[in-house]
Order: sequence, then C-alpha cells, then structure tokens
Amino acid sequence: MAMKYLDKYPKNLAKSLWVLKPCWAVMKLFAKTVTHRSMTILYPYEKEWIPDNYRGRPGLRFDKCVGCGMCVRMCPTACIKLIEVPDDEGKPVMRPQVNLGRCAMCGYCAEYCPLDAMTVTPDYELAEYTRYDLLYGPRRLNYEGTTPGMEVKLEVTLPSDIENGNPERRVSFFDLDRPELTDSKCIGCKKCAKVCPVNAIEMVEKGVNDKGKPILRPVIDNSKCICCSNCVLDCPKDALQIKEVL
Amino acid sequence: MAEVLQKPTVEEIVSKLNSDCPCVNVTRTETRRVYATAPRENSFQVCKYIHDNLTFEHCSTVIGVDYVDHMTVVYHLTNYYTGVMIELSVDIPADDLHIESVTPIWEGANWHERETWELFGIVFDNHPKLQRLLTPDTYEFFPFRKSYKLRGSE
Amino acid sequence: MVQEYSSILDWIVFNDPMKNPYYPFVDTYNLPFDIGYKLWEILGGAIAWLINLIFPGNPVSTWLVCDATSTLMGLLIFMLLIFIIAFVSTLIVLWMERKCLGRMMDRRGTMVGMKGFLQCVADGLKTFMKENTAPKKVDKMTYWWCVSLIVGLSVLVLCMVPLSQRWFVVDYQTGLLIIMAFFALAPFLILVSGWAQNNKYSLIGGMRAAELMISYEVPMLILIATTALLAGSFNIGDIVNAQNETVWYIIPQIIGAITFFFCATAEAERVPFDIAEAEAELVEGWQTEYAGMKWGLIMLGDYMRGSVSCSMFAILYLGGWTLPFIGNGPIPEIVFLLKSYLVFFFMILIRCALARVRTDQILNIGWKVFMPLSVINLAIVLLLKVGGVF
Amino acid sequence: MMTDSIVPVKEMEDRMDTDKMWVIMGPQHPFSHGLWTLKVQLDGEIVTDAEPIVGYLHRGWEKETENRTYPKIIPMADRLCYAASMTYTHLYCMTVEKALGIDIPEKAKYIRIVADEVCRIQSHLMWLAAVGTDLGNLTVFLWCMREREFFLDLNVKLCGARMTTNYPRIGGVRNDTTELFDRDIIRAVDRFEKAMWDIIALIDDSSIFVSRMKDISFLTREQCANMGLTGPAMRGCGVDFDIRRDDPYDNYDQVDFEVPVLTKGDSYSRYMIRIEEMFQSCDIIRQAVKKIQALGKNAPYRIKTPSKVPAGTAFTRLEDPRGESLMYLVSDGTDKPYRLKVRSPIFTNVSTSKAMCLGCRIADVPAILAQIDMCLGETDR
Repeated sequence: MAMKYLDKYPKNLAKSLWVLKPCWAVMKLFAKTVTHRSMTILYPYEKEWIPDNYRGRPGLRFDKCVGCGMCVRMCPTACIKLIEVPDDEGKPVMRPQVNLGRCAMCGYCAEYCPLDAMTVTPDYELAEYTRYDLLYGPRRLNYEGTTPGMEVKLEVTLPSDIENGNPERRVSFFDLDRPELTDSKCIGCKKCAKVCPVNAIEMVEKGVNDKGKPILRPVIDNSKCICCSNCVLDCPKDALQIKEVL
Repeated sequence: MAEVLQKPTVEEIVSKLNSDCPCVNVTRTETRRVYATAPRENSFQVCKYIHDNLTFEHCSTVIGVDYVDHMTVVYHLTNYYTGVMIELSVDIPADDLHIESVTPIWEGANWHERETWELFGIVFDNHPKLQRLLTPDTYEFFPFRKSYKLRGSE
Repeated sequence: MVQEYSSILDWIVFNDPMKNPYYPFVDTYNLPFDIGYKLWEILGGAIAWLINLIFPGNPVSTWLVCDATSTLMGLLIFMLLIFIIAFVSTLIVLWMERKCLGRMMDRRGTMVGMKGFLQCVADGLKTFMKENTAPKKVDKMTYWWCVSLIVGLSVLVLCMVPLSQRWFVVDYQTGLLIIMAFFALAPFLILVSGWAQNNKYSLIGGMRAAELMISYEVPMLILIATTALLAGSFNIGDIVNAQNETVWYIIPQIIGAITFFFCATAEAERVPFDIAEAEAELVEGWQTEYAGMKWGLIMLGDYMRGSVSCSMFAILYLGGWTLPFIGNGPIPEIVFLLKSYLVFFFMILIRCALARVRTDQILNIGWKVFMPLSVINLAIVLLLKVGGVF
Repeated sequence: MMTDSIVPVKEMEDRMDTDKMWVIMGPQHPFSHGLWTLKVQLDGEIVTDAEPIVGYLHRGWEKETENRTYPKIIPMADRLCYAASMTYTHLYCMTVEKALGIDIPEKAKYIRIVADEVCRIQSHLMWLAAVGTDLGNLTVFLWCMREREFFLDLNVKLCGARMTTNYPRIGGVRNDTTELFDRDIIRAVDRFEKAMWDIIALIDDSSIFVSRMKDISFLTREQCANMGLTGPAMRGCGVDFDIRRDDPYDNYDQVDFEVPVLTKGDSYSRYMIRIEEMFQSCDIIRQAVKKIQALGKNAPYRIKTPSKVPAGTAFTRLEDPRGESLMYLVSDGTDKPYRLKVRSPIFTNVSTSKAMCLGCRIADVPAILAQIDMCLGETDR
C-alpha cells in the first residue's frame, strides 16, 4: 500500500499557477452543470429513492399484532404506549400507540417485535400542526403497501452452534428463550396466564395442598410462546425466569 | 534515576512496576493491557514513574467511579511506541475525597480532572484551575454520584 | 404669440431637444434625455391639451410645453431612467451571481419566478418588511449616516458610469478620476461605521477595511493613470474611442488588466478580498449591527460597487461600448453591459474558486505583487508610447 | 510570499503598549460548529490568550445510561456524535462484549470495519466542508456535502438510516449486508476517489488556501502527546500512532493500510493527514468487502448474548475519525451498567486550543480550530 495523496502533495504552487487550477476545476463543473442537471433534487416535486428498509416512522399490521408490549419495553425513548382499542370484531384489545414527537426512528420496535407486526416504513414526512396530531394510534400506524423488506428480522446465531461447528444455523431470537418456573416460589396466582398475549400459559392442577385446595401451576406451551417476558415481569414472586439459551 | 524504557513490553512493565514501585499491585494483564492498582498516597509518584521511566506520554482519561462506600479514580495511560495501556485504579475513601492531580505530568488530564471534580466531587490537589466545566457555576451538588437520583429514573 | 391649438398633435410636436436653448448637454446627443424629453412631450402635451379643452387659451397649457419646463421635466425623467437602468443592471448582476454560483457549486441557484430573477425582489421585500432596529449603545448619528452615505455613494457612482457615448450623466474631461474618487470614499465610511457600532467585530472589520484600502488603492490609481497615459485623456469617451481606433488595451496591458481585475475585486470587497466582512471569524464584520432594511441596502450597495468595478474594467481594457471592426454598433449600451457582465462572470469564478485572504497577506500582495506589476505595466506602456506604437 | 505570519507575541508587546481586548466567539458564531465559546484575547489582530468554554450541550449522557438496559444504550450512543455515530455505537458494543468476554463472528467484525470506514469518510468530508467555510469558500462546502451524500446513501442501504445508524449490536451487527450495499459500496468508493481530486485541486492547488494553513499554529510531538491531542491532528504533529494499527481491535490487523504521519506540525500538515486518511479508508473498505464476500452469504453475523453482564470493569478504545475514543464500563451483574464513561477525543483536543491559537491572527483561528473537527455532542456528552 502506498500513499495516494501524500505522494503528490504538497505541490509547488507556481506550477499550478497559483489560482488558475482551482478556477479551472470550477469551470469544468460549470460547463457540466450548464448542459446537464445539477445534483440538487427539487424536493417537493422529486424525491430521492429510498430502499424498503428505510427507517421512517414505525408501521403496525393490526391483525398480526398480539399486544405483547415488547415494543413498549424496548423503546429507548419511551414513546410507545399500549392502549385499548376495539379490533375488527369490536372486542377490546391492547395495541401500541406511538408518539412520533418523541420517536427517534431507531427501529427497535420493529426489530424486537416477535411476530413482525411492527415494521419500519419509508414514511418520513411527518410534520403536523399540533403535537396531538403526532400521536399515531394503532389504526393510523398502518402503512399501505407494507412489503416483506420492511420487516426487521432478529435472527441470531447461537455461540454454542459456532462451537459445535454449525455456524450457518440462524434462529429467531424469540424461538429459544422460554420462561422457566421455580416451583417452590410459585403461589398459583394465575397472573401469568392472564397477561400472556398468546395464551401459551395454561394453569394446570397439580395435586392439592394441605388445606385441600388445588395447587395451580402454569404450564407453558413452548410452540405458542413468543418470549415476550410479560409473565416474568408480572410474576409477584419472581417464580418465572427467562432461561436464556446460548 | 532508574533507566528509561522507551518501548516496554507488558512483561517489562510488570517487572519494572513490581521492582521500582512496590506499592503498585498489578492485578492482571492482557495483550497490550496492564491493570494495576495503587494507593492514594503514592499515586502521583507512580504516575510520574510511569511517565518518566516507562515513557507513557499520553493520559487517555481520568475516570471517577462512585462505589458508594468509596470512590475510585481510574487512569488510562498510553505508550505511543507500543500501544500498551496501563489502567491504574486508585481507591479513595468516601469521607476524604482528595487525590494528587496529575496535570503537572500530563497536561491532557487537566479537563478530565476538572470534569471528575465537578461530577463526583473528587478534589484534585495542585490542580491549576479546578472550576466547573460542563455544568453551570451555580451547581452546588455533584450530579454523577449515586446519591443523586434522577427524577425520571425507572 | 397666438397659436391655433385644435388637435392633440398640435400640442405634441416632438421638438428636437438639441435645438432647445436650455439643452443641458451642450452639443452632445444624449439618448436618455431624448427619451425623457419626448416622454414629457407626450405626457405634458396631453395634459396641456386636456386643460386647454376645458379652459381654452389658459397660460398653464402653454407653460407646460414651453422650452424651460420641457427641459426640467425631461431631466427629471432622465434621472429616473438612468437610475432604473442602473438598478436593473445591478439586479441582473445579482441574479447572475446567484445562478452562476449555484451552477458552479453543483446546485441550482435561486428558483423563484423568471428563472430565479424575482428572488431579488422577494429578498428586497423581505428586508424592507423587517423591523428597523438599532442597538442601544451605538453612536446614533454616525450609525445612521454611514449606511446612508455608503448606499448613496454607491448609487451615485453607479449612475455616473456612462453606458455609451449617448448614455451618460456628465461628460467631464476628468470623468474617470471623479468616478474613482467617489468609489474610494466607501472604506472611510466603513471605518467610521465600524467605530460607531460599538461592537468588537465591527471595529475589527472597520480597521480591516482601512487596511485593505491601503493595499489596493495605490496600484489601482497607477493603473488608471497608465491607461489615461496611453489614451492621452481622462475622459471616458476619449479612452474608449482611442481603443476603438487602435486595439483594446487588454492586449498591450495584459499584466495591468489582471492586476486591475484583482484590485477591482478588492475595491468591491468581494471574495477573496472580503476581509472586512469575513463571516467566518467576524460574524458579519462591519455590518454586524445593521439589521433588516439597512443590511439589505448595504448588500445592494455592494453589488452596485461590484458592477461599477466591472464597468470600469470594460471601459479601461475591453474597449467600452465599441466592438472591433464595427465600432459603435446599433445598441452600444447592450454591448457595454454584456462586457461588464462578462467581467463579472470572472469575478464570480474567482469567488467560487478561492478562499478569503488574511490581512497581512493582502498587504503583502498589495505592496509586493500588485505594486511592482503595475509599475512594470507602466514601464511597458511608456516604452510603447516612446517607441511610437501608440 | 506570505511566510512570516507568526508574530512573536513578546516582541510585539514590548514594541507598543496597546490595549488588549477579549473577543468572545460563540456560542452562536459562524466559526463554532456547535455550541461552544472561544474567548480570545486580541492585541490588534494577534491572539495573545484563548480560553475555550464548553458545556452548553451537557446532557448527562453517562448518568442517563445508568438507568437503561444494555441494548437501549445503543441508540443513545449514536447521538454522541452525529457525524460519526457508527464509531460510538461500535465502541459501546465492543466494550460490552469485552465485559461479557465473548468473541463476535468474523463477518460482523468486517462489516463493522466497513461501516466504520464509511463513517470515517463521511465524517472527514463534513470536516473538509467546514474547513472550506471557515476559510471563506462555500464551494468546498457544497462539493464535500455532495460527495458525502453518496456515503449517507450507503448507510441507508446498509441499515435504513442516514446518520443515526443504530447498526452495531452487542454480539454482532443489526442485519447482514444487503446485495444492494455490496454492489454500491465499491462503486461509491471508486467514484469518490475520482471526485476527491477535484476538491483537492480546489484546495491544495490554490495558493490562497495553502497559504492560509501553512506555517501557522505549530505543535511539537512532545507538546502534542502531553496535551492529549489525538487523532489525525496528532499524526500531523509527528506522533506515529494509530489505534487501528498499533492496538488493533476487531479485524484491523487483517487488513493492510498505511498510517500517514507528517512531522511538520502546522495546520496544513494536520489537514493533509485527514485527506490521506480518506484514501486509505477506501483501501480498507475494498479489502474488507472482499473478505466479507469470501466468508459467504450464510456466515454468522450476530450471536446471541446474555442480557446480563457479569460484574467487573472493562474498557476498550478505538480510532474515531477525530481521535482516540475510549469507553469504560463498570457493571454490577444486572442488565444495566453501573457506570459508563466515554472518553471523547474532542473533549481533550479542544482543551489544547489555547496552545494552538497563541500568536496567530484572529483570521486564522477558525482555520486552526477547524483542524480538530469540533463535535459538541461528544464533547459535552
């Protein structure tokens, strides 16, 4: 490797005729832009091409969302809030609402969405007259023409896979980690079953206790679970813990 | 004075520190990294030794850490010939937050020490200008201490 | 004298202004005065005819079309005409700078109406609508007078530049010197206003204006004297005619022309010699405390001075309004303006390609480069003159 | 023609007894790129004293991080410096990885190198633009911004955002390089190398530009090392040290590049170092892209990491476009850092401004301080 610029410069300025060479450089561009168009884009009339994965405002596919609250937890600016809205059949469901006045367009909500219901959208013209207008409800977050390119997949390779000589296997971040029950701490309060957005937790009777009441223990359906850790956070006795597979 | 090493290797640094500065405790080493601790009383002499005899010309940072029961000042020192870094931690008791300034050795530590003083309240003795730098002059507290709680903390 | 006035054409007779005993330009034909005179004949004649219709035989009608009134009103319209043409040509210069600068920087330049020309109008309206503020601690009198005088002097100099043999204000024998004298007054006022504004940036800017003037004024005057020596006159018309008879003076005086170009750039305080403004370190230099309309006028004054510099170059070295082998041509004014725009294009080029020089550098350049060059140029001209070439 | 620009201050003082005045440049001044103030004491036009004042932008970044989980700090690290956001995110992720004691996949390392160098080029272009305006020329500014646009487009193709990229992750990078990116980056680099010569012709072939930067603000090697000036400014003063070469992180030891060093130590040599660095970055990008392609499409680019960091301390440093940046992490075993300290290069570089400006003219102050490439987001943190 050699120096590209330092080999040629500094030059003897008398050889480039003091100021004539820069003038010549400018004239060259002038001749070019008189006949061709200049680099500027006439913004409101022309727009730059942007790829699908452009991180504009977040978009939401209402039907796919289960209201797990992963986006709320991951949002670094705390601009997402779960609100109750009626779904297509009129049933109240929890869906995210985004305050775009605070949104930093980091794309974490789309990345950490277990079901890819949240996407990034190439929509960046977001000016409104009032701050209230910047609140995007779940229905308004819908973006017409969401393509698969707008989904942000969170695929990881396990360190154990690399060690085992299987480095090309990629798994979804949400397929591995599952909540694990510490049986001694559980009091059978059913909270986890209530907060589970995909109904993966079922309370199963496991015998009776001293007073003759049934002992309820959550049983987690691993195929349904999306690893949103709602049950972990809501457990009053810290009986559930996410077991991280590495 | 002892001999001056311009391009010391990690082993040489460790042996030198062990022989010439017995107060320094080298905790661990890695490739091009030496981690050491020193008592507060000798920190200035140790720094001067590292600068003069081991040719560590550059002081990357002076960091304050609040461990509640004590505070720690961490110096990161660089040798420009080999790229070796020494991390020198000096513990300070929480009731007597004083340490000798290294600004006379490395001028570049000046602002780092000012910053550490204003955010943690660690007083650097013999510092040429220990004034507030980032925060307004009217501040009467040290915002980076653990005792200073953020309003919106989760 | 009793005259029968029946039709409007009896009132509007289109006299020859040269035959008017009050003709102000002695024996040279002046086109703008002619236009103004004729315009007044139409306007005043129509008014006089109307008044005469209602009050036949009244003295006012006769007064309106008499020789003295026609000359007076013709002069008023003449002034307006001169100013408007000069003003519009300045706006064209402004537009040209914005467009060319944009192209050279790979952007589009102004885009508002008429290929961006109306942007000047929009800017003017905007600055005029701004609040007219003055800082509390400025020296009021000098603060206000300096800006008025700088703008006024710029307009004066701009109007005094003749566009052709028939388009001039005064036809002095020493016209060149008078223009240069008024032109060189501005730096003094900049210095004074720099003091008056009670601001450190302005003060340094004002000092720099004086420093700048010291460096370029002397070589510039030597160059003008050289050209006058070559032509044998300080009269602008004579200089142009002399070039028409021989060759454009840029050919014998190429060194002088280049030096004069840079001096003229410095005179107009444009990049690379805009050290009095120097927005990188002095915010806006001596204009820092001038806001709104005042700033807009100063900016306009700058461009007026820029276009005067270009006109001077065209007069001194590019044969003014004449063309080789053709001479005066049908519309010499347009030829002259085009030449000065060409010179201004090179000023834009320089502005686009170069950076701002430092104060010590401009002094060095002025005294160690421009001064010897202008003296060398003088020597060449002297040799040519003595050798009998010119 | 214009060599004697350094005026011995002492001599001037002895010669005449003039009043000195303090001129306050900033915080809203065309020369201060960002919010900071430089108080300069002037004797006529000559600077006799200078004092930088920073802190207008202090957000308590380090304290804020103590209340956030580790992944949430990555977008915050972007905001440390808008011009070179990738390097800070990279640095943060590297620090956490070191605390975790994990090694990230090869492909991620090379992608990070590419992203870093793209970032370096666009940051240097922004610096060059600022040099242009500080010396009174807008053309350089616009031409550089035009070139920079291509690299911002690369950022968009890589990760979907122009400046605050949020791209590196703890354990790898956010997404694999897209096909579009692989194709366009070589094109962009080739195009840039050609276009750069035009900008160089505008600056280095112009006697006015060169004379404005040459022979002012000399710093010796010892001064430079002692005052903590780092980055290209340091290499322009004769310190032969580049963290990428002498203390390699990621896979910088696998790519072949030169570290430009000039010993003269004036403003112009500091300028030249940065220009050469851009060309070297192009070389690094080419090599790294080749290595990414050699690793194949299915190579791992992100590994799963535990959410909790074991207790202990860790620090890493990296060569930012502006100098040496260092992060020091103290973790206490939870998913939030106990203390995270950033050493920003500009914070130390700006403290040397007095030594740099002394004895120069006020007209040179912007030209000199442009060479340290101010960025206030990382200075005040």
